[in-house]
Amino acid sequence: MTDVELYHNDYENKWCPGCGNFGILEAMKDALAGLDIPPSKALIVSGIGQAGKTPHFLKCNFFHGLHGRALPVATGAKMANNDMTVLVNTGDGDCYGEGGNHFLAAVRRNVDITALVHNNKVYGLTKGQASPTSDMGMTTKVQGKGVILSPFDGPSVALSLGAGFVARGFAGRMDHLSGLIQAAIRYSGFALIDIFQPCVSFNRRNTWQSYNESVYELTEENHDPADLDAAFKLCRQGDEKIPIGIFYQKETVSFSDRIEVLREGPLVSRTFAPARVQNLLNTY
Amino acid sequence: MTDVELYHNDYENKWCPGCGNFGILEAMKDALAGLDIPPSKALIVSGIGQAGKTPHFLKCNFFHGLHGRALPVATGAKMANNDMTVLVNTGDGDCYGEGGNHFLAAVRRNVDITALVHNNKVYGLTKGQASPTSDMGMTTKVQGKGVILSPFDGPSVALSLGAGFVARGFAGRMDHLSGLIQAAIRYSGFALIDIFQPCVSFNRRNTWQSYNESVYELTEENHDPADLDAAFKLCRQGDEKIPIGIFYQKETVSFSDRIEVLREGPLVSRTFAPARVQNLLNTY
Amino acid sequence: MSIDITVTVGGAAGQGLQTVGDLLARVCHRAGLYLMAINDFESRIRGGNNFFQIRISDAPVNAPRQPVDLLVALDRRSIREHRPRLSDRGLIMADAGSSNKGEKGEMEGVFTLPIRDLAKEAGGAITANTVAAGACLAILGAPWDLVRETVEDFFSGKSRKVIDQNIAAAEKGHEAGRSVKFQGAFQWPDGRERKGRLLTGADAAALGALAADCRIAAFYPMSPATPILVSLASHIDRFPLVLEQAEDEIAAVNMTMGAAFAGVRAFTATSGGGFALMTEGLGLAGITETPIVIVNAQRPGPATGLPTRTGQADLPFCIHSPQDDSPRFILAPGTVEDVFNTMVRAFDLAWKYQAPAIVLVDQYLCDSMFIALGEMTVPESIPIYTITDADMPDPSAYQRYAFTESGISPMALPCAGQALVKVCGNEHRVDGHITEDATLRRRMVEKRQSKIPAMRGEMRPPSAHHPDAETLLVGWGSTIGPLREAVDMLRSDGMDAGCAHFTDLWPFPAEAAERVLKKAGRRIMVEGNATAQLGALIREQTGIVADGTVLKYDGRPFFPREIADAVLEQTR
Amino acid sequence: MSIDITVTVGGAAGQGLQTVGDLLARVCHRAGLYLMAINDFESRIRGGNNFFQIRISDAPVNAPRQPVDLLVALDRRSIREHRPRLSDRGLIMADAGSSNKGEKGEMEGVFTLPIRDLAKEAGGAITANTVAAGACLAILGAPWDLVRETVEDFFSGKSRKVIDQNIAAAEKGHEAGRSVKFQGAFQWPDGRERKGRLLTGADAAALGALAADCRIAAFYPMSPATPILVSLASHIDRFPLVLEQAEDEIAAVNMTMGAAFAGVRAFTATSGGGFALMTEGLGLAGITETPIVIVNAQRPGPATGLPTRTGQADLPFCIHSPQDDSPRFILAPGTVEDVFNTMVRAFDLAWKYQAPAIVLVDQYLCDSMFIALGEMTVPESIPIYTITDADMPDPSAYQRYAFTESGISPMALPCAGQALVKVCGNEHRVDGHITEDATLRRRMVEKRQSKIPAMRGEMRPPSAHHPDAETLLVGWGSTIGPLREAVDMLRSDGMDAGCAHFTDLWPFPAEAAERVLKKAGRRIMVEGNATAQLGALIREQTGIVADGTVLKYDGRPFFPREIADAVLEQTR
Ligand SMILES: Cc1ncc(C[n+]2csc(CCOP(=O)(O)OP(=O)(O)O)c2C)c(N)n1
Ligand SMILES: Cc1ncc(C[n+]2csc(CCOP(=O)(O)OP(=O)(O)O)c2C)c(N)n1
Ligand code: SF4
Ligand code: SF4
Ligand SMILES: [Mg+2]
Ligand SMILES: [Mg+2]
Repeated sequence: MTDVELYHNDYENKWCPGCGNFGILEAMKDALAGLDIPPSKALIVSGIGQAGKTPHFLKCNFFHGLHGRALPVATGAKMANNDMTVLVNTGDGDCYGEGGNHFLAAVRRNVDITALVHNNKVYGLTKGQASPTSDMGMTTKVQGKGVILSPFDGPSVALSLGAGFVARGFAGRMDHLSGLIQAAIRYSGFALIDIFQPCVSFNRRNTWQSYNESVYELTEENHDPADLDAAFKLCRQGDEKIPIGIFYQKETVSFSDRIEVLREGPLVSRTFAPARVQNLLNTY
Repeated sequence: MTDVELYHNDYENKWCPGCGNFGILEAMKDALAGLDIPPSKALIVSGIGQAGKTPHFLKCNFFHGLHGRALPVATGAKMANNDMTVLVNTGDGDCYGEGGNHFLAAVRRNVDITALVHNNKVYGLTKGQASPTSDMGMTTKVQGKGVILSPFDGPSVALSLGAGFVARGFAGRMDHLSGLIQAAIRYSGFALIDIFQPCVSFNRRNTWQSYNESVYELTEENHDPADLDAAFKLCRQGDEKIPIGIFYQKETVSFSDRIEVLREGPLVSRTFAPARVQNLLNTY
Repeated sequence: MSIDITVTVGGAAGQGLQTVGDLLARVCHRAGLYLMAINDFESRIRGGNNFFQIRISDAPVNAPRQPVDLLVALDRRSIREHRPRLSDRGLIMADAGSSNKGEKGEMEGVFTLPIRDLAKEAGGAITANTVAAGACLAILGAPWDLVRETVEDFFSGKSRKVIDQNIAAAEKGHEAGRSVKFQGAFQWPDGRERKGRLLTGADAAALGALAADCRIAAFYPMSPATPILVSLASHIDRFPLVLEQAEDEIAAVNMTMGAAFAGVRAFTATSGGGFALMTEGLGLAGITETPIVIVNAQRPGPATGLPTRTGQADLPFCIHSPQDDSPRFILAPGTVEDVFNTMVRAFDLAWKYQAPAIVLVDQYLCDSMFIALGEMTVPESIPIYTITDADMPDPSAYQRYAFTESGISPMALPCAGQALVKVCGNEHRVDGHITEDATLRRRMVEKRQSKIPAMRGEMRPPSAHHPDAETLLVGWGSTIGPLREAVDMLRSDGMDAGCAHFTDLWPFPAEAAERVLKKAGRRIMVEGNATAQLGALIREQTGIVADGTVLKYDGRPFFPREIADAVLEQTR
Repeated sequence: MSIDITVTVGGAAGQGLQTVGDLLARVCHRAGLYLMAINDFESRIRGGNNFFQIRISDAPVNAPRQPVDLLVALDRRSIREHRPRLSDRGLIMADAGSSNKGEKGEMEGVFTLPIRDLAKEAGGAITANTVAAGACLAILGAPWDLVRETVEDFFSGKSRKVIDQNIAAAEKGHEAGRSVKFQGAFQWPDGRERKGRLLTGADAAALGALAADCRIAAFYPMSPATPILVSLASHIDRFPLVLEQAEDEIAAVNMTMGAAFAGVRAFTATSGGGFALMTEGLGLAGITETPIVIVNAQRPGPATGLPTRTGQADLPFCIHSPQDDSPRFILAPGTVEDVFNTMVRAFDLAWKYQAPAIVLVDQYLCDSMFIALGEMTVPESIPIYTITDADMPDPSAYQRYAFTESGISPMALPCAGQALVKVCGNEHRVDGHITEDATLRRRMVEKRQSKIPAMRGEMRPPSAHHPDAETLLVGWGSTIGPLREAVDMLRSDGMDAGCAHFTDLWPFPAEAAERVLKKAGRRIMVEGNATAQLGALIREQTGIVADGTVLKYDGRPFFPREIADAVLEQTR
């Protein structure tokens, strides 16, 4: 096991004190250390938002791109070099709002990526507008009358798209979350972890307290992750009891494994064969 | 009942002979006639693709916009004038591919729109590339090795988003489809009808014959449209038996009905009150 | 101008700088003073270092100054950041609570007050910013009853308890502040006659939209455009108005188009990256001739760039996107009055010519507070540019894209009568159906382009300050305040300087521009971008090559002195 | 040039025009003739009216001609559409089967052959196009064995039965065609020495990408870019190549960026509306200095416009999008050779300068077939512009955005060693972390801009044909063939004409342009857009104002004669 300190970065952290993101950050470090993936072997791709800033706060290779577009960047990078461990840090707005279309495609494409959705049910970085996961009725400075759209639930949608690894975490259960992240990284294919993350600055509904009171961990006794119908039902449970853990897992063949040419090694390591191009050109 | 002939348009139809779209077109006319909605009272919004051309081929008000963007245009139009009956013609690529993010939002927003997804499981107008709904393994000129993404199922995703009206139709059952369209128009809220539509030019898998052999109509006996779990299961049935009909229906409050100011009448009919603006200005 | 004081309030995000700033500005406004204030903040919610800087005067001021006369430091870092800018008469006031930490010598010459302690006494640490505001105002010499009134007013939406706590906090601050001797303190006017209106550019844009009878705004949050929507949202109860947060900017612009097509004035607001996503829709508005208004609130790019800072670097992008040519208006107002009036004009022009209108503002303009002295005219009525069945000989023969001399086809609304309205983003026939015909295509392009001469005719010439000067500074958009003050500085330095400022940028008023620019012996472009974008446009459109440039692209607003100095240096 | 025949094959979509066209072109190529062929089709899959038009010659031809010498009409509408263009020696050949319907007099002078009946005899109605090709070739005088060989070759991927049926069909057509007397028939060369390579612009772009060692192409289908991907897909088995259809264009450009960041040469291809959606990503490539290549295959817009037609109206859009300034290359090749070589250069320049490169082609260039006689150079090796740990004194101190004299920072790859690669679309420090600092921002903008002089140094001057001429036609991109032929026509009409053609457009090679353009007495812009976009750019960059314009924006390609006539008219 790698020393967690190896992931320490001295770039100033810019999150609010008390933010749920700190729990996610620590869980990530713990998970990478636990799996013995040193900083130089992991690539973290992120979008824009508080969640998107995550890779600045741990030591790693990163590509911090556009709002909503982390998944396609990660997909391209993984296509180019499928030896890399690729993680994505994205917000609920980033992933399910601006980036909704890429989320749909990422699940279907089943690229071997671990997607961590920092779900604070609000647009944090832009000062508290509603996000796709905001509760109905939540008021904000622009949603003065309260949110009237029904909330987006990432796990349900992923399941409906045939996802092979769907989990929910909570920023307040670091060890549990680290376990989920490790399972997700080990999973070959697209792995979604939707993580409840309190935003102490803008979300007065979904708080540390409310989550601490309502989350419970899934165990072998209370849930079978091979049962799709049960997984759907977990998503639909109300706010009183919130299950965390792996909702659903099945074996799938990942994107890379479905592409013959990638089985011979990562594209980035292949060599250029000018004669082959010349021969092809000569057929014209 | 209005005369179906009223919807006849003499603009040249540009679909291939034998295309499933003709069935959808006739069902639309029949449904509008059946509900006594004359051409001047309906607005049809469409995207780009063969499906997107639909409003040119019947008499109506229409806005034929960009690839993937029919739903937001329809939403804006309905916000401006919620007295209009608004229908959307969109393709599987248009709605679930380029426009995927708008599809997600439209379901959540629950605007009172009827969305007809002409699902031919292929990109028709651009000559036969795979679409989000294409079967795995289907080969095309660019998917030479066959499709490797798992197919998108509109009804499942809509259900996972909490949709209130989810149906599947088949272009070869005109009367049945007309009934679905009528129910969808009558429904107050976002109504999805995913319509299997044979593409005789580019799809050799999902043919008239295969559908004719496998579709069966849902009835009171074999399905309860109030049962969400059952609805999910209908989506997951294999290709041997394909249910058509209303998968799921529940009462919801539509977008317009959730907005106080719209209850006083459509925005387009309100009057300008300069004094009110002046008063407000004077508070600065 | 006998009063010209700059007060900077610095602190971390989350310390309530905005409240301090608002209180200072409102007190000054209520007293009948003039002011302008900028907001400088990082892209984070807590921590870091932000500041609010207000310039107070007894004469109109429309630009920030760099030297700080009074620094109110809510944290230690603000002392480090701003001390170098302190003026000769400058004073630093900080919280006594923070005086024990920090580098050696850092607190030298800093006057401390027990702000946090006073706040706790008043009703809680949360009122520290009100204590600071009270103290700051006392240091400036503001009378207590004026401060009290303003605080009462400012918190009037809150509970009585909150109001009283804040009044107590302000009072404690005011009492403590009175003991501080500050050379810049001045005699406050008694009259309480407010000069003009106090508002931000974002407020002005929101009010302008309402004055234009806008009823739908579809948007996706993005700095620095969001404050426009926040301002608009605060008025939602008084108007037939729907504000919808879209799933992304693509949806926002397409919703706006749907709304306009159905007959309601609608707009969207965004910033560069969001505007990029809207460009395909902009083209759709172009070919379908749908009257939409887009506010592009500029910030430095490309990509995420500096999300909370200012810049003026989207001009050619707005002119030339998306693919192919299509007419549009581009207007870049300079003052808050201009923002308001330009919004009204933008809607009017869009609907009159059935073409999209883009209003270019920026973070500096949106987030700064100004006193508006000029006219902000609410139209008495909104011209109706659409037709109904009654206006048609035969509604069933209605053709949305009928050829006319002006290029403008009579626009009817869907479901408003018997006329069917058919709109299409493919090239189309006069009836709105798709065409592939070469001749018709040519004619439709020409129809759309034929609106341009009349559109250009609507464009106002650049406004000038000392138009006959030998050296002409040339700018656009939000820089008008700094430009004019720089000109005044240069003139008092003995230079024959003037400036020309463009609000109306497209269709470019080439002749008017040429007339104004040709007169000068030397033209210097002053722009908030790295490549002198307006300079390039002027050369393209008139052949005139600028003789120099003063360019700023660090995300901060222009200060008049720095413009004047750069000009002096270039012309020495 | 003793042979110069234009054959037009017209019919409905779905009648197999493409096959007829391919067969005609291949037979000519195999015979050692020169040719060029355009494809004109509607945005539909069945019905309507399309045509394929091939110009055959014994000397190189690089532009289409308007007069038709032989019209092969697979449907009646083609007779109506194309008869007006028939040359003096022109002949119309149609299917006897269709001769009984249609307007009176329509079949006058039309030679009919029982095409469909012959097809049925040969093996099925589906071979009607092969019958037509055989007949057409016989009418032109092509020997049967040449036709047979070609048909055999063309269908070689199919079953023996299909091959034989088509040979039978071609033979029946050929037999029937031999009875037709056509004034334009000519003696076919015996040599069978192929002149150059036969390929479309789309083929050339795909091959160029492979020659540049491109290993990933992410795309979303859009005419006229799709054929590039189709062509590439047909070679997928021979190369380490992944082709991925993205969910939309935004994903496509971001995938491309991810791939390039991870060290693989990657590109995407799209058309205007798709490019609009990519512009935010283009800015991200700019600020992150990620080497991506984007092919923008132009078609008339805005919005959906004319989806299957041609135009050249995206130049300023590509230069100026998205928000703010950032360096990029823009290259618009004119010939198929140029397309191939430009793709190789675009990748090389993108990686060398760590900046995006845009290749501008159009429907005419992508969908037309040409004979490439010029060099198409496959590089012997691909320069390595990235570094590894071994190149660094201390990999753990690696900084992606280190300041250097050239503005180009050494680029390492993620997960390739100990060096951590940190990339960010916010303004950043040298180590890739976000910064909000004003000075650093300024320096980073200047770092990126500082690459431009060297980038401009890579730009090639416009190529000229009769560079010393009094009247210079000026164009860019795909018009080079028509331009040069128009010059030849004008010169034989007695005018001292020449032309200058730009492939390299950005950073604009202003000095070289000025040198070439200044020499002429009169400059006439010839462009496929409504506003003379290159003309405006030239004025902006050099001050030179064009003296006239020949603009075409109906979606159809330029014909040399129409250019020459327009020039003659303007200069009379
Ligand atoms: C194209 C674009 N649109 C909008 C924005 C502004 N923006 C930045 S972050 C953000 C939302 C952040 O919400 P979320 O993804 O939930 O992240 P959080 O800050 O809550 O972690 C928005 C709208 C942007 N940067 N780019
Ligand atoms: C932004 C953009 N990207 C791509 C296209 C090209 N395009 C037109 S239609 C289409 C797909 C059509 O497929 P679908 O929506 O399934 O409709 P169908 O033709 O099958 O009915 C595409 C990719 C476009 N017009 N605009
Ligand atoms: S605003 Fe909310 S999500 Fe963002 S850092 Fe602060 S607490 Fe966390
Ligand atoms: S291509 Fe397919 S979907 Fe399109 S019109 Fe033809 S049959 Fe119908
Ligand atoms: Mg969030
Ligand atoms: Mg389809």
